[in-house]
Amino acid sequence: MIFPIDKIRSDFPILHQEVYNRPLVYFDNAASTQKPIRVIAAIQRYYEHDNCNIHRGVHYLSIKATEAYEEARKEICEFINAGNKREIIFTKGTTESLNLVATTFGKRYLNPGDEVISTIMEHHSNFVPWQQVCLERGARFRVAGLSSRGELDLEELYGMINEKTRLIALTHVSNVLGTINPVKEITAIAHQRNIAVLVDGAQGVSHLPVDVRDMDCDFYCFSGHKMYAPMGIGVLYGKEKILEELPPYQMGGEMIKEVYVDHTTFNELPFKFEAGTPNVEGVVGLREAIHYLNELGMKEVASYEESLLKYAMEKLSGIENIRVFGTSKQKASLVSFLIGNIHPFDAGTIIDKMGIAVRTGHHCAMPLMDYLKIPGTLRASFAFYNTTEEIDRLIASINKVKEMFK
Amino acid sequence: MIFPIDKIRSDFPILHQEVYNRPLVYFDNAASTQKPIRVIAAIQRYYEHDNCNIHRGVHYLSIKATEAYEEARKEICEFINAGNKREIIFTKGTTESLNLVATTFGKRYLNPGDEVISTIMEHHSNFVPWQQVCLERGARFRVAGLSSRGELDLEELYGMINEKTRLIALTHVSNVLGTINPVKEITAIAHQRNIAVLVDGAQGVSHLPVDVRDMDCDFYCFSGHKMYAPMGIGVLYGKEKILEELPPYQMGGEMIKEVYVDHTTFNELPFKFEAGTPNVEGVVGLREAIHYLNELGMKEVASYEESLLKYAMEKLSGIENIRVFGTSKQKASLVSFLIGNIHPFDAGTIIDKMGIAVRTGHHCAMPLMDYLKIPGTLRASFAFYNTTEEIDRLIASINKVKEMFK
Amino acid sequence: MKIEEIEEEVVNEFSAYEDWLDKYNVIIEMGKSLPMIDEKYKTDAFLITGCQSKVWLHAEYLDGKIILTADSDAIITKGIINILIRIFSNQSPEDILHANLDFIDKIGLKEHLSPTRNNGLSSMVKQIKLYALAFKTKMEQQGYVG
Amino acid sequence: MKIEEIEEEVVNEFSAYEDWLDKYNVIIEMGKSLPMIDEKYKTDAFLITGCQSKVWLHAEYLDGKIILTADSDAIITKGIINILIRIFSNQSPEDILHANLDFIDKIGLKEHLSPTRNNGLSSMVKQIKLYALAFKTKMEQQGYVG
Ligand SMILES: Cc1ncc(COP(=O)(O)O)c(C=O)c1O
Ligand SMILES: Cc1ncc(COP(=O)(O)O)c(C=O)c1O
Repeated sequence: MIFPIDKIRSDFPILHQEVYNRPLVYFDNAASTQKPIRVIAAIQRYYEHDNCNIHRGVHYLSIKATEAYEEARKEICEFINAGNKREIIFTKGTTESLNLVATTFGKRYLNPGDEVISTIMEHHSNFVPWQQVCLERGARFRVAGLSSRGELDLEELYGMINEKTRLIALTHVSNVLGTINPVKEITAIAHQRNIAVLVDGAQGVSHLPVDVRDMDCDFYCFSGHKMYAPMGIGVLYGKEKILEELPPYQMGGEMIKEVYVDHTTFNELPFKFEAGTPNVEGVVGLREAIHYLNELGMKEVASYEESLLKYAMEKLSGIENIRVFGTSKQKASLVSFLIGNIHPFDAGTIIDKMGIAVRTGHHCAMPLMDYLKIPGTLRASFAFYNTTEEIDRLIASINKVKEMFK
Repeated sequence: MIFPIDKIRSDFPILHQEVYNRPLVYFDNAASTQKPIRVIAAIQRYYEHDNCNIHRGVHYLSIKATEAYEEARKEICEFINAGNKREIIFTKGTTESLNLVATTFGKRYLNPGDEVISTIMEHHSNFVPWQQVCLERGARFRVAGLSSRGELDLEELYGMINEKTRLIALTHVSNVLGTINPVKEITAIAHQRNIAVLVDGAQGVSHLPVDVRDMDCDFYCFSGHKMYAPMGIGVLYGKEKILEELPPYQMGGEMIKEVYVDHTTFNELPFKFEAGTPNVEGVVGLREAIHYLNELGMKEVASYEESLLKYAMEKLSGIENIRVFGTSKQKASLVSFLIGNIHPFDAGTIIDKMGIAVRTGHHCAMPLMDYLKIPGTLRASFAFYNTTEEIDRLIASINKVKEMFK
Repeated sequence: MKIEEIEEEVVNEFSAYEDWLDKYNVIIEMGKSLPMIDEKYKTDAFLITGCQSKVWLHAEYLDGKIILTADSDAIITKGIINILIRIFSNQSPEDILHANLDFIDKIGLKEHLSPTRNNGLSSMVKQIKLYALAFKTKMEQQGYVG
Repeated sequence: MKIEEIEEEVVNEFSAYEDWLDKYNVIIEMGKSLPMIDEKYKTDAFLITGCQSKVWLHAEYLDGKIILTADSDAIITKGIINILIRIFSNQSPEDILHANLDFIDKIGLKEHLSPTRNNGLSSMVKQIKLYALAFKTKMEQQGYVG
């Protein structure tokens, strides 16, 4: 099948603009993706026809909004092949999903001397919550390193597992290196020792077909805004059995069953973890984004993005003095690099002036930067609406940077 | 000035529809308000032109989105007359704002034997977080009662204050009774004893001009979706001095300064409390809603809504066997009532079928329902786009209910 | 009568009414005539949670059929319960388990009974199906044992 | 020269360039020619946090004027620092405190220096103003004391 790239690009109004008198090239997709027109239209439709607070209402709009919300939960359940709707918790984003698990898992399971293992390639959002909850509870926070290609050092990781290990928190896909981690294999090994596994799916779910039951992880977290859906909405998938065991996180709203002056009883899953008025708009938008992705086909998306990656890697390797970070065999569609000794801020500023949006800096992964002994990188992260012509423009801009800072 | 109600109604597309073959009357504004077209258009514009992740980016879109976000913070600061931008924290809603304070204030200030005072008229979101944090930390949770009009029993409240009291958490406006609490007076008395005051402004900020510096409270919390802005966005106002003292809440993203393997340092206010990718869309929408409200004028809004309340109270008092809950002299624009012995669910279902959206049930205030010894109420809550003609239709529907359940 | 037949009957009865209020007048009448539950079952043990109104439901097994009785503190709820009892009471666990629920849509009560709502009467339908499953399992086990 | 005069000079210099890349070529040249900071000040104590690149800034008070020196690990940052130093160094605390910052907009560097961004070079402008305030306060106090 030929990927209908022209049609797809026409679905994203934001792409068709000039910045600094040059056509925009948007290569900051790992930070946040753009929204297809049908997602924007779904938000508009929602506010013009159906908007209301949900669940407890008996009137027409409330019922309509509740149905849209719960229907979306069902479709997200199918999208990642979760076991049932009770396993899908709506949050405001990956960071909240991760904090929810770290806090409640910590309260329930982490005692002094226990251990949590993470990796040096984590985004701060899957690193600091575990580091802090371990500090708070007297547990030990351990961090596995990498091989030279930027792959997880599995030997080191497995060597850290012992009878005190309670949980392994790791990312599905590194937002800096692009590395796709063997989460299924790691989960299988962890489960032999009764260790829970949390997968940060922020960079996974938008680029790869995800099947949480096949992966068998206990938790999987992701954000709407990184998968073509609105901001302010995210998902926590958790196995029903373990979610049942965890105490509630935030209090108020639908998560309550009965409130008395001296005590409170809590609602069932998934509501137990959804405090306050939910972001129905966000959920409606997320559902529309999933429809869109399903129509494209996640396999087609993944293979088109892989072709972009291959093209970019080839072109970059043709430029002298480029250092690419992350050359894992299993790699998602992004490239982190440095141009000679030019500071990433210098390079990024000029590339921006050529109309190309790349991200520069530590990418919320300071421990990784320290590990690699670099101040930061330039990162171009691709989505299925990007093209090889755009990559050519990036290559040209890199050459321009080299010339300007000669 | 005559309130330009026709013009205003035309700003809200959702109001112009039929449900069950009858024109919609939307009286569920205390649950969530509708959005003016310019808020919807601002969202659309944002996603079609400016959408991007913010703060750390050096490229054009990221800079544009960051400016919009920080500009909004400034305007919200002005809207409630906060001292400076560092006192404005974006959250996902009132419930999260309240949980943030309960958790971090609890960690920092609540020790065994300490006391927190709340009131029996609180929404669960400002009741359960304090109840639970007190249980967790061995503190005592005390609850002040009401006078017969549904006003706070100030004598009881002040009588509860002692040297162990650390904080008073109370609502600005009751979402069931409409009571406007004398928060300024209560704060003055609490501050004499060095007690912090948190005000739940979910029902305040959309109906009354709010001046947090005049009120002098330490915290003020509210939700965008109840003030004509999108869902999934809320605000926590806190005095800089006390916010500086509190530990961070969620970890990850912009709230971080530096991350090392064994420890982390945190960013300054307000970022210290904003973990994860923020909901820029929500903030942009909230800003637009505030522009809209400023153009209408909050004083004009309040006085128009007061006239609606007066009209509704008069008309209701003309019906036999109506019990109205909440007859405070200072009252926001909503009415909670029961029709004879008819169950609120029965009445609400029929009123809905007549095209009128009212809320039925406990309104997330079960302790108040127990206190009043009722299973729930019907609640009609007004916004400035409602009219006296719509109230006439409500009255007619109540008479119809009485006839059907005779 | 079979479940589908009763369902068809109910759907026909409701099809006579165009306006929602007329429909609800019928439901209210049905609510008034609900065969009440034995007072001793109106306890928390028989309460179905998550409804806007209280619902007590009792089931027993008699000669291969499930007998349902129920009550509520709201009349419309009672009316809807009445319809459910008319359809599901006095049927075999097997038939209840396999019953298709299209009639709910057809008489326009989806808003009360839709499984996507967690606070509706849907909990009651779920509870009826759970009872059916429980009795079926119990009978099969007794079958094995002897 | 007065602050406003230097600002005008800078604005004029930049007005010659239409294209962004030409502008940045000038900034890069300026970055290369920045009078460097004394190595002993390149420590964390003089580091301005929140920037994408590292910035060290040192200020001292001499004959009623503030003397600024600075450095960065990025060249564009150095270029911008150079502009700021040209404008603010060798000026009185008073003048620095009252300086209007419109020139930032005019030369199109708002994206780097806008106070609404918390990660930009804006921290540097803030820091310069803080130094000015500190020196001014100190001088006033010394004035009082003797
Ligand atoms: C791997 C990874 N984890 C977590 C996050 C945090 O996601 P969010 O900011 O949407 O909460 C991100 C993105 O910023 C990420 O790339
Ligand atoms: C008084 C009061 N407090 C708190 C809340 C909770 O607000 P939210 O659900 O937007 O978090 C509400 C509304 O539901 C309310 O009326």
